[in-house]
Amino acid sequence: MGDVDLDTLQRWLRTFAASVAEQRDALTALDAAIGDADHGANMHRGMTAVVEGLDATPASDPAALFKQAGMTLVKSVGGASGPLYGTLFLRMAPATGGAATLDPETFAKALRAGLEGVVARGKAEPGDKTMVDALTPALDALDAALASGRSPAEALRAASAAADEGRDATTPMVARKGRASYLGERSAGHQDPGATSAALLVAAAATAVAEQEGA
Amino acid sequence: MGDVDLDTLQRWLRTFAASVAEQRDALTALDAAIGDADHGANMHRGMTAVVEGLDATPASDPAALFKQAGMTLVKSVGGASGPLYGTLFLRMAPATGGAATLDPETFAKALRAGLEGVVARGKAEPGDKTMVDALTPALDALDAALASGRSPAEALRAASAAADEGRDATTPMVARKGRASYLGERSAGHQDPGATSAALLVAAAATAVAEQEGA
Amino acid sequence: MKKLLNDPANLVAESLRGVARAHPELRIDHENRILYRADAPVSGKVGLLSGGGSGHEPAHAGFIGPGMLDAVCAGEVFTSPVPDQMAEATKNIDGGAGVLHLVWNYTGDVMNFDMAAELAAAETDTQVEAVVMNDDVAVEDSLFTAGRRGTGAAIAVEKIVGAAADQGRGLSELADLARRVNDASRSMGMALTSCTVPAKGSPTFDLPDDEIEIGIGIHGEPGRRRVPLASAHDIAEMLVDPILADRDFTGGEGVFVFVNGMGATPQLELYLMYNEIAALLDKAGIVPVRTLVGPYVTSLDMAGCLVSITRLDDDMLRLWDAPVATSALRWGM
Amino acid sequence: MKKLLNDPANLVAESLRGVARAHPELRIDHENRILYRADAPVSGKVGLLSGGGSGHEPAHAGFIGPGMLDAVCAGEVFTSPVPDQMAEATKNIDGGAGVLHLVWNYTGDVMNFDMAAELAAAETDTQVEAVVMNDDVAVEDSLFTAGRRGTGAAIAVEKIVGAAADQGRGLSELADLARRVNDASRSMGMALTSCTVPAKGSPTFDLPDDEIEIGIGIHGEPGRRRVPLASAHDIAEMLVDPILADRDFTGGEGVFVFVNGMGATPQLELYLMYNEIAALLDKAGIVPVRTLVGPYVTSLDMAGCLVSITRLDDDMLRLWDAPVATSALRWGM
Ligand SMILES: Nc1ncnc2c1ncn2[C@@H]1O[C@H](COP(=O)(O)OP(=O)(O)O)[C@@H](O)[C@H]1O
Ligand SMILES: Nc1ncnc2c1ncn2[C@@H]1O[C@H](COP(=O)(O)OP(=O)(O)O)[C@@H](O)[C@H]1O
Ligand SMILES: [Mg+2]
Ligand SMILES: [Mg+2]
Ligand SMILES: [Mg+2]
Ligand SMILES: [Mg+2]
Repeated sequence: MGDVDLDTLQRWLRTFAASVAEQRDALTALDAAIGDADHGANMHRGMTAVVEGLDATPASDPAALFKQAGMTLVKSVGGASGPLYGTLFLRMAPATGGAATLDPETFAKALRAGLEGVVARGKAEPGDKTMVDALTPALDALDAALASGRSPAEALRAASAAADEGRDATTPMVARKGRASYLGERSAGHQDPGATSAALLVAAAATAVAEQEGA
Repeated sequence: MGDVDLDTLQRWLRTFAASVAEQRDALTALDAAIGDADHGANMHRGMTAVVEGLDATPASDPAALFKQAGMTLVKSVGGASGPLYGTLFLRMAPATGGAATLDPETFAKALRAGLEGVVARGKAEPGDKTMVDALTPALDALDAALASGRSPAEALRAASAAADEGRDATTPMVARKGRASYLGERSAGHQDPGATSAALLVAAAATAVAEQEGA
Repeated sequence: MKKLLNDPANLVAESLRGVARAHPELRIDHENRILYRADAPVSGKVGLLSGGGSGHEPAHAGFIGPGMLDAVCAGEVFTSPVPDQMAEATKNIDGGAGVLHLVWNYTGDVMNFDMAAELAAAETDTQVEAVVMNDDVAVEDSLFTAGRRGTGAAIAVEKIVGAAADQGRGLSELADLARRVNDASRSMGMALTSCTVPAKGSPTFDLPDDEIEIGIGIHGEPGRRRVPLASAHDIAEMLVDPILADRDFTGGEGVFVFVNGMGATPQLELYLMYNEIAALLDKAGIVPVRTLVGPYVTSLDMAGCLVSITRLDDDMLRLWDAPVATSALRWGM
Repeated sequence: MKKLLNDPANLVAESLRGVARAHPELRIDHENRILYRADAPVSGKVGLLSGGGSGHEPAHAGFIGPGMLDAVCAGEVFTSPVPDQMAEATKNIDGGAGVLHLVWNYTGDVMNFDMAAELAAAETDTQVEAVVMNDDVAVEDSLFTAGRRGTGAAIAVEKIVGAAADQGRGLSELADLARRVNDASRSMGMALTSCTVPAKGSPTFDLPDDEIEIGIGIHGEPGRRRVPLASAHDIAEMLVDPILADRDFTGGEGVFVFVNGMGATPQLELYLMYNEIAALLDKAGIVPVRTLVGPYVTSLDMAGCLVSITRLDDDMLRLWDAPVATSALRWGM
């Protein structure tokens, strides 16, 4: 049960980019219902730029990779998701401590720092019907699984399942943050687009790490 | 076989107003196809005003009646049909020679003067796909029927049939006057709205005069 | 039909009430539906009168004010106003130097303005001249029809002649100038969708989702032909090519380009269209020196655009730049 | 979807090219999508920066110029611009007196402007203040949400603060003024139809022919509630009542009333709406002293309107009347 290596982290981002591309219209459709119909386009624009960045200038270590991804997202997305996803990665960078590969606990700690960045930036609490509602249970599950000795791949699979549950749990919620909050009670009954893309992010990590373990 | 009296002429206008009200949407639909979708509203506005004028200040003789109707149409309709229908009635007024009732030939002569006014104002020739294409055959038929000794009611029935035929004949025509001319060849295949309202005008005369004869 | 209105029959009257409340710089005769600049008649100045059907806002009332029109007659939606209105307005804007009627070439408008001129001649000694604006190249065999429609050129004519009137030029000189600006202008429009006339309550024409109308006018009438939906680049060609084929626009001081929104088309798209149009003009060696992009001569809620190009001589260019103060066009004061 | 465009992905970029061609009085940084008044930075003057997603034209670029904004950052359609753009613009409009960010209150805009201010603070010694505009009364429990949206009040804030900046007032005084104008403003909007975001290609929401959305924002998002289609009179009440319930608008120098078209609604209807609105204000003893009616803060091709009311004190009124020269608002120069 080794460290998560740079290649895997890059594959994480590429996998995320691919699922965003695939789910682009679905994400936009979710945002049309309770927002302004751009979440798919936003995430797709951002992750396309991130992948282009990876192709052009491969990062030298995880911190550089996260910083590059975060800066690219901040620079290219805009809207709410740009600063939030951007901050998530920007905050992960220092949390790696400059390591060349990330042991599972460090990876989880970095993700947690990222989530804290999202919360600091967006002030959302669990239950506000945002990406935080997918990320929080995911990172809790990750920590718990690692603590109970599961492999990184297993732990991330648990995290991904928790993210999916968290995402699904946003449906009945009344939004209190972001654009959906303007709808008041009418926001209930719709799945949150940001929680949906966040679940894709966790799923992509599970896939990438499983590939490394499998290899 | 008496003269057409003032009452009958008033009934003519009221009958015309009633059929315009009934056919309003149909006239507008015809105008939508090759024009700007207002002919029904235009004619309805005008004839409503004419009837209100009759109610408020009944005319003293046919000339006054026609003048009042013509002025009201010019004042209240606008567009192409306002000046044209207005001119038709305005030109009928002097052609009555101030008579208190109109013998059939004078009525026909007045209508002919009206048509000449329409042509002088609008410069349309037969075949241009306008109201002239209903009015010209109608007045020719009227003259011919009167010349062959038919009663005013019979003659106007013939005129009305000819107006209907003239109206129908506008369908294949390519418009060369009015708004429909902008469509070029695309105007073919649609019945002209003004020819349609003009046929209603002639039909209303036939009805009103038949009522007088029947009475 | 979804519109902000009470009874379609009162739309124009109620809207004019709103204009009156919002624009104290106008004087409005509600009975006759005439809008005047508040200080009309301007003594010694030729009075400029235009007007037409409603539904083209900000045309026509948006062009009343110093440096442009003195009065406008408002008709029903898409229906020319009537001679009485025009004659009354003519009387009230005659500052002693006569009145120029700037008439958009539509059968109804021309006939009603003709009758108004006859009325004015019979009732007053106001000198009246009329210039008919007919810039629309979509009407091809214009000699055997009602002629070309007046569309976008009116902006250039009314602005330029308005400035010249302010300078104190005389009636026949202004009429001449109006004719020259009109002659120097050509326009062509297209629709993505039909408009809905409130009194009718449904779209004037049906247009499938993958087709557009080329060569439309400004009254929701169908165009000259229907073609498949195309890119902005191709649509720009369909509009600009016939304009350039019809007249030489090189030389002089360059051209004024007007990209008019038909009502429902966002400015984002209009500027993108202007980018395509300007590229085509570049290629043809034509130099845009003044531009106007926006919804100025609308056709209710129609989506689409109309391109109008005017070749400017130095007099016209100076007059275009002269101060104007209307609700739709305003600079220099 | 029927729109005048080539590839939706290039819409904003291509439209900015058109803006550049049409407006030589602007300087455009196409790479960063920043529009500047050509003479920025104005030495000694506080620089005013705003911006937001595209699709609201003429907002925001239509408000750049003497007497109003110094620069605007353009985002993708309905998507806030990014911090780099804002930081770059901030640097380039600092005439030595600092820069005021006028931020429309949306989560994305606020966060991006926050990050821009952090960037600017890290990279330059430009003094930056930010004021968030949040006038939309449709958001009721604004303390427990993202807060009220910035909608129509921006026009009053940007115009008034723009004039004050021209007078040479300082950064914190201007920030204060901006907050006061914002506090003095309330808005409420409604939609007859959804808009269509080009990248999505179909309407953001479905609205049956006999229903309307009340309490919408300017991004095509659905509103607070859906009600049956109503008369202009009743709709005016649905918009004005919550505005008046939220704040006292009597006294002072009277109010500025802004009737904004959402994009596809003809001005004929907007003026009719204003007639209804003004009647309601009359009844409430509120006196409109300035009005603006037209499509200024649009939501692409959405049909509907937004009403915004600002209570003016004498300073604000004088500043509103001061000269301004932008493509969308222009008077006095
Ligand atoms: N304050 C916030 N904190 C955390 N997440 C947020 C916040 N505001 C919005 N979001 C997330 O952002 C998503 C919307 O992103 P996007 O549509 O790209 O941006 P915008 O709302 O600016 O159009 C929402 O579904 C939600 O999950
Ligand atoms: N020059 C003309 N001469 C005779 N009739 C004409 C002429 N131009 C138009 N018309 C008639 O007017 C009708 C249209 O009237 P209407 O729709 O009320 O006016 P507008 O075309 O101004 O909207 C046409 O159908 C045609 O019959
Ligand atoms: Mg969104
Ligand atoms: Mg018509
Ligand atoms: Mg008409
Ligand atoms: Mg957005």
